[in-house]
Amino acid sequence: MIKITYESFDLEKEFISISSVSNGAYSFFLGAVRSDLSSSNKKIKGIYLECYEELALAQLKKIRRRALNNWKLNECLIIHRIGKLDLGEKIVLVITASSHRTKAIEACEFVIDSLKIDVAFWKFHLLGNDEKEIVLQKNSDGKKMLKWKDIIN
Amino acid sequence: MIKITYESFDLEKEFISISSVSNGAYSFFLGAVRSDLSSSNKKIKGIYLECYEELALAQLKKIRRRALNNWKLNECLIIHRIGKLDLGEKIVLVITASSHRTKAIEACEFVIDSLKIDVAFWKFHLLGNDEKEIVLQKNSDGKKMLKWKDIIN
Amino acid sequence: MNIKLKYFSWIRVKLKKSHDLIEFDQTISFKELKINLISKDPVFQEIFEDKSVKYFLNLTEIYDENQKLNNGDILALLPPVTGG
Amino acid sequence: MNIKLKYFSWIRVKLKKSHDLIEFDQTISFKELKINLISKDPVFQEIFEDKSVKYFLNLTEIYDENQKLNNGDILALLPPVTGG
Repeated sequence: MIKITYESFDLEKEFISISSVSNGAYSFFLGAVRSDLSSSNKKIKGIYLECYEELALAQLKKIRRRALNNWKLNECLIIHRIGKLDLGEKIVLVITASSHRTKAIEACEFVIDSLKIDVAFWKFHLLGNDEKEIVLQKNSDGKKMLKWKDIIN
Repeated sequence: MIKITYESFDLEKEFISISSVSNGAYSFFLGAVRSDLSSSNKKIKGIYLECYEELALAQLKKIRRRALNNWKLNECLIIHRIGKLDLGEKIVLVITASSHRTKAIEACEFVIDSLKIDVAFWKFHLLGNDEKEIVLQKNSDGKKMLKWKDIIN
Repeated sequence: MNIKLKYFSWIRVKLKKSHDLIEFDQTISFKELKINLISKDPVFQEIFEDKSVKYFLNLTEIYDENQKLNNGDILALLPPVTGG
Repeated sequence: MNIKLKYFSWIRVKLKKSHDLIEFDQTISFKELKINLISKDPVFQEIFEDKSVKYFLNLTEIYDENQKLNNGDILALLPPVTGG
């Protein structure tokens, strides 16, 4: 299940939507808007998330399919918010479900790592007074992705 | 926050209880009762979880403290159920909260791995007709199938 | 023929618009499109010189400058992504 | 002096009880306690021979056979854990 949405979501409800007695293990990753400083040392007030929706959906489907196949998952849910978000709000949720924990945990990390460098979302810091700042991609995210090269076909 | 409880729990509520704008990343591990076969190939109907509560609490505190210190987490929540659980029910929840995702994910896996081998909980498969089977720690040899009665309150 | 261009993130901000619909008399290549765009607005020079920008033609990344563009194609200009 | 024994998992099942309160006239070691228990119930022989069983004295694991036990001590006999 993949969703790109302006709305927030409830963790319990999303869990129930994919839960099944075949799953002994669920791994979740939840990203949220962190209170941070802008590059000009201003306190951020929130973020704005831009998205190329058709492409992002296609990219997320591909990542999900890879995770399901490679780790033989029973389920994989990905939700990503777009639009304006306040501090503390949920941005992204990944849930992987498997019989066993190691697979669920590893696959969940793969999904969020892939999403960070391969899916058409862009973050802006909102600084108040209509001021915005583009968030730049972290070098470390690209490097981290290299570790999956040997694991995934 | 550490809880050992007979009651189930709501993921959204537990998340809210530890969420803060300092956290950009939360990693969750959720263990659940999986539909499985007993060692004698019978379908399990549920599980019973026994616990040495005073010891388990002390052990969980130690693991939590280690995770908080080692990965500089902002929070770490551990909930473990005890008593009788049906198929599909939640057994254990670990949530780690950090500024950055790699720390949260790694610490969460550490906590659940430690819990599996170092905390005083014991699982029994419930097979119906008052039949029970002790679940053995993985890799341990020898099967200790036991039929017994007056164990579950 | 028509090509739809889609702009995201800093490219959208720089160009002050999210898309363009451009008409050509005949089929052109991606390379020819680039030259055409730079001639209209020098901001495109900066965009095309940035090696981190990716180009997606109808949702598939393109690498070949000589890629032919067809009527109705959607070409998106994407800075490095920062979601999650 | 009194020692409280706590049994878990298959040990509890085998002994058909979850705990015991045992009185001794004088301080004893863990080793002496073991001998005493085996003399009362041969099931303890099997327990003490199982190298996977752990012993916790007042919530701290003990490894030393010569560990002295004191009045009010709680000694728990724990098979390998299987929570999570």
